[in-house]
Amino acid sequence: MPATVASFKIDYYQFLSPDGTLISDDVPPLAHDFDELMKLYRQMVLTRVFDKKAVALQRTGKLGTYASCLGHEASHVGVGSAMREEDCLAPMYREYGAQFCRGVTMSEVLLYWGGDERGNDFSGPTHDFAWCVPIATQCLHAAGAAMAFKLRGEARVAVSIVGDGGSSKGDFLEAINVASAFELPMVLVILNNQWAISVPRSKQNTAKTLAQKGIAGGLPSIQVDGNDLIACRWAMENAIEQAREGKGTTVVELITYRLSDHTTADDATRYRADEEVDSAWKREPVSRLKTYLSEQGAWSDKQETELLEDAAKQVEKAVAEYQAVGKPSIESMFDYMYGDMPADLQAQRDRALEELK
Amino acid sequence: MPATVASFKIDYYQFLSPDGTLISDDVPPLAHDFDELMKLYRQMVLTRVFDKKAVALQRTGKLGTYASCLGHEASHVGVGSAMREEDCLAPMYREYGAQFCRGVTMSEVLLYWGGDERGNDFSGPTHDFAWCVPIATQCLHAAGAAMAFKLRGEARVAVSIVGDGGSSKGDFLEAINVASAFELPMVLVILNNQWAISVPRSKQNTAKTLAQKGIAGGLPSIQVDGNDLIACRWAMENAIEQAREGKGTTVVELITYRLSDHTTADDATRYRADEEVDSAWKREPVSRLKTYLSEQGAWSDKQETELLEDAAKQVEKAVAEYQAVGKPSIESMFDYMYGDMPADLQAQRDRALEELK
Amino acid sequence: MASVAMVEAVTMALAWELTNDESVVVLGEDVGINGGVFRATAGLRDRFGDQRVIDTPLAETMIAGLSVGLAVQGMKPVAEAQFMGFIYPMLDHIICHAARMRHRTRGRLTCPMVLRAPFGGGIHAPEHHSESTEALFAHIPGIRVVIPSSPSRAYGLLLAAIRDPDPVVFLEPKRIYRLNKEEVEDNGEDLPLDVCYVLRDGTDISLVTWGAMVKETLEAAMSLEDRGISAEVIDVATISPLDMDTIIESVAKTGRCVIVHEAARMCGVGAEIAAGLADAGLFHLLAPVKRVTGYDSIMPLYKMEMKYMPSVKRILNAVEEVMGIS
Amino acid sequence: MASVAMVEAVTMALAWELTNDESVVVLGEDVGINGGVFRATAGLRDRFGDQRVIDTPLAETMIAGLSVGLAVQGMKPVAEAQFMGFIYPMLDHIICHAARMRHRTRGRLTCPMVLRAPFGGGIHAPEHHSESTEALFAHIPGIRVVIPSSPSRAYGLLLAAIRDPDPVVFLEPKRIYRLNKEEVEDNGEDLPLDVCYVLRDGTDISLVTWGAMVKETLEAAMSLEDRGISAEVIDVATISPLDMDTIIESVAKTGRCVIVHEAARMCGVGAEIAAGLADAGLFHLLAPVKRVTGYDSIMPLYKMEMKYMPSVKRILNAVEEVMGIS
Ligand SMILES: Cc1ncc(C[n+]2csc(CCOP(=O)(O)OP(=O)(O)O)c2C)c(N)n1
Ligand SMILES: Cc1ncc(C[n+]2csc(CCOP(=O)(O)OP(=O)(O)O)c2C)c(N)n1
Ligand SMILES: [Mg+2]
Ligand SMILES: [Mg+2]
Repeated sequence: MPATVASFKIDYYQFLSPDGTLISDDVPPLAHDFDELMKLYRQMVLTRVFDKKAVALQRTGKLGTYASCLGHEASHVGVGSAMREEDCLAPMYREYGAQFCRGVTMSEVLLYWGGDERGNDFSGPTHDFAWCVPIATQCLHAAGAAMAFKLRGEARVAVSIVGDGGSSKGDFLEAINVASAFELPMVLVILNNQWAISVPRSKQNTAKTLAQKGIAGGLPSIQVDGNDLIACRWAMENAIEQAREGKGTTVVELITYRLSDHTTADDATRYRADEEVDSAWKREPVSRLKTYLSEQGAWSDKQETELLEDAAKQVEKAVAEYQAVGKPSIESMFDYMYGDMPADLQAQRDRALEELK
Repeated sequence: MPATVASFKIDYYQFLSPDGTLISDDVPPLAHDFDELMKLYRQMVLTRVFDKKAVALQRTGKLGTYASCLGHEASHVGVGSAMREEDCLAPMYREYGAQFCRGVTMSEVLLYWGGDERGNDFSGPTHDFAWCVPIATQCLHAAGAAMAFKLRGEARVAVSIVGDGGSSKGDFLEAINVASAFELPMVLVILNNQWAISVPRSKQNTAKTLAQKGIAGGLPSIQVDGNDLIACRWAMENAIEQAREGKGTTVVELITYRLSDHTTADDATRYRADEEVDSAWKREPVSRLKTYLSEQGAWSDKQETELLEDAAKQVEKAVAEYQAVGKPSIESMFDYMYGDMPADLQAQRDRALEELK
Repeated sequence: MASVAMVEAVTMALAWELTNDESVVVLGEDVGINGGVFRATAGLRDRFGDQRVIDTPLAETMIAGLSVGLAVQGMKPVAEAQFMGFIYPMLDHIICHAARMRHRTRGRLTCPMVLRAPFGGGIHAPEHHSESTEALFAHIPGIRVVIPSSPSRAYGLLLAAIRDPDPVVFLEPKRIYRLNKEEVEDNGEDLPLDVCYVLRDGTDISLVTWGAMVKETLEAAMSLEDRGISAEVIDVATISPLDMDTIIESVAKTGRCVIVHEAARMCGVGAEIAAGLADAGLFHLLAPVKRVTGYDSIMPLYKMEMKYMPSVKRILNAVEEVMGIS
Repeated sequence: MASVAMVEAVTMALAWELTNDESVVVLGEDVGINGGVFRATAGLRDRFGDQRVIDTPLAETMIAGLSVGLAVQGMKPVAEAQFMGFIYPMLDHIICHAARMRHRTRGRLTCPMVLRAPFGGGIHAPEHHSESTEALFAHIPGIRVVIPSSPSRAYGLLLAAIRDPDPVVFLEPKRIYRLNKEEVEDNGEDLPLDVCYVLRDGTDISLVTWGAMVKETLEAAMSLEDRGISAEVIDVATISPLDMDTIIESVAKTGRCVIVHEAARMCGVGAEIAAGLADAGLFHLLAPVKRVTGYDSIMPLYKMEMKYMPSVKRILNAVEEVMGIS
């Protein structure tokens, strides 16, 4: 007879069902805090309106390759709104919804995908990490940030977001391990949108959940309906609170769906069935929350119309800002390489200024 | 109320208690197969006698830095004896006990630590991987081997061994994930000897077990008393059988103790207490099995004396072989770089032959 | 005979080897049903099945380590790094294992694998999608580094890379993946892995380059011709091992050399070529060896990427310096 | 003033910065209670506590990524790779993040970290413990690469590396860790990160080297002196950015240059130096620039390692060729 020395479970959290009704009465206060919910709903809609526009800009040649966040709005806003200003976000490349909550501007997102490093010079929390294209590496940067906060005795929390694909990468897995070793004030979010470009979740591994990767480090690990804003926000608040109180890192798997192509350079019809996408639309987060708010009499068609108009205006303004930004200077290819520019690079800079004008 | 979507447990297996008595009647047949047990005991003793000699050779300047396997004998022989010839072992650098079972010779071990690549030209299964110093990388090589076997439809199993320290590294964690993704015929052994040079197990992470890292991939994962030969052999046989039958990869954490310094270049007294080592000696595998066999009347002092004499002879023979091997040739620095030697390297080789004689 | 673009020639070569060598497997992220983000493996999964053309989990270290294990155990993995910017987690297995397996074991084990990666800038791609760090691989003994610059060379060199008994890093200049088509006979004939290609004979100066920069370099040579300057153009193609003989032979004739590459200058492959000239080629040199390269700064996002990369103008400026004209 | 070996000078510099800059943390495998496998961090944990001198789990990628995060968020991590042979899993974070953070964010975020690693052969160590791959780092824009070759330079350069606002890879030639002692004043004075050191003036030939090879090179210079040949010896010390001016100045005087390094020749840092001479230094050159280096093969296990590494004899042979004597 073997002795069982450890046992674990993964719980799944959902409060708002796809049809926009509460699943039970056992819900967090947020479910009845309509002012707050409306604020968050506005963020979700703004994110979606922005995203639609960004794709349109790319299609018309006014923007480079762009990674849409269509369908991720509840997950993004849940993460972004649960964080404090002084906390630190280490995003991947499509978490605009979370970043807008933090203060990153829409024109900064456009600048980045418009091929301009100035997009990474966030107005938002200036300590937040830049967009991170090398998959999963941001998880270790968040761990380093969390360690800095812990070493300095600051009550701050680092949050990183990785995808279902990224959760296969050593960086994420080593982040879980070091979070465990140093009991870091961190939250490791797995944004499981079911696809890594053309590779479905089922091909990343055959485990039942991605959240259970946290068990490797003995970390509290949960699964959440990533299209349920109430659940996302609630789960992130708890996880961040735990971290702030010195209880270490939580792994939160947010289950959502990438309703768009991977990026504007991708064509998802090559590798996934329309039926799958259609059924995913039935679970999407924005209309779900809208239905709930409307049913509760907390949201009217008039408000919706106003919101959409207002969002459109804000987006137009951001696009104008973006388009008003000129080409970077030749100097900018050199001036941010080092705090003290080496003589040889200075010489290359001088020559470039001659040759490239 | 959250819904529990997955639950897991880690079981611990031990049959032979430190005092050499069976813990219960519920034991595998091996526990009463004394012929087999004596064979395995001889392997363990031979390994220990060899190890002692190798350390002595280093101390007297006849061998380079050497990594002792003192205390690992049950784990090593458990792994090595459970494998078939056609299976494939991806060792780290101190699994001599397992490798001797496979056919690697003692003089090859000495050659390798004696600074001679010829030590890696195993007489043993010529498909086994070489010693692997970059920690944990061998786990992915085993995964590749397992994939080759699976793609070719061969009923072969790859076994890799990683340490408690190495289990923190992405290579091992990614191996778990890919083992899950492709359901590879593999066994991932964690040889937890409590120390990674000066870093104790407790600093690698704060999880209860290392075995639970396998849960990240949804792999069957167990903990085993690595000083109990019966348990080690039994667990490995099961895991290998599962793999051979197409049931995928098992993670097996063998819990033992590094009774020696990390290597002959290390001084463990700098970082660990004598008491810890003393108490570890009370659980060590060789005398444990000997006690059991003696109590069962299956082993006599006379047999012990003969075994020790015979082992000493074999080791002396191996040392003589090792010392009879001459210095590698200048050519050997070049001739194994490529199947077709590039012209420029040929020129470097020609010049070396002139300059270095 | 089919007229194909370079990326199609890559697919052709892969298909040939998948057909004729059952130990060949193609693996990587999105190489299967999606046919690769550049379509380099388009259709291969349908033709050869998902046991030969394999989508892996997203983990580059794993892809490299898995390939080493596959190769050592008798398969011929052709792994893809989706972009060179994501190849770095693979370096440990390439440097410590792929490059050493034969040497380490005195030939008992070998590692015949190919690591393919699209590289270079100029396609308005996002951050990290425009790297040219071939020099990192060229410094590693035990592997080969190959860079085609035309459909026919892509076909013949990739066949040779897959058939080579040792690890080959095969870098595909994605900017010219579809630049122009060429008649390539799908006859399974490979090309040698240790010779440069003289693309254009000349007598006044040797222009040495590889990859996508062959385009700008040939354009520069053309405009030099209009000015009565005869430039020889060499496509190095096989970066490592490096065929210095062909280059020195050329410089023996011209006495002048300008090296062009996209990668940063400091310790780039251009340095090795110039160093070879400073040694065995010194007494042929009538003028300093100039390098026209990416700057020793980060490849910018796309608004500025063409400013970072060598242009025809910059090549001509260097030639003028070397020729002492202007 | 203390007479210390190079490894002790490293410890001194770490202690100084730990004392004077509370944002400095030392981290790595076995750097704590064990004081590092070469004792470079000996005693630091006891003096500064385990919140300043931190043993990490065994995961190099993590150590690098963690250090990037620490540095970006206001700490000054001094991370150790236990041996250069184990540094490769760190490359991704060094290349993609440490080197780019400032550029990527237009200066909003910076990454002032130091990555220390003992490197080089000659101590009869096991496999992978004798690497010299500084060229891989020298090719990466945005970082500095520094290699001391004496206790005082180790002290001053490491202080400068820790104080530098950007990432520095600090490679310590372990073969000479304890070779000879030197009086080093523990006064916190750093050295510039962009100048070579002329260790010995000469008029007939310039010998350019760094790290442990400074020893053999100086020995060669000595024996040349006995034969009436005056060799100038330069310790490059700051590999990247590279101070070509000092080297060219020297060659302008001597007209001849032999470069000596332990690393493989192909695309080694010696190539960059020779390339610089083939360009700005060409008209000073009276003879081919020779490189005496490790072979383009794997550093052998210890029975043969001294055969692999440049010897005084091999340096002298090259000098004779260059001087046209023998
Ligand atoms: C290390 C690395 N490998 C490959 C890529 C190319 N790539 C960009 S996004 C992507 C898929 C990521 O999927 P996932 O992690 O699920 O995130 P998602 O895009 O779905 O949000 C890949 C393979 C990359 N950016 N970095
Ligand atoms: C990638 C890598 N990092 C560091 C080292 C140096 N090193 C050699 S053994 C060792 C500790 C390994 O501990 P563990 O994995 O527990 O195996 P054990 O030695 O205890 O058998 C370290 C850090 C290495 N060989 N490889
Ligand atoms: Mg995804
Ligand atoms: Mg251990």
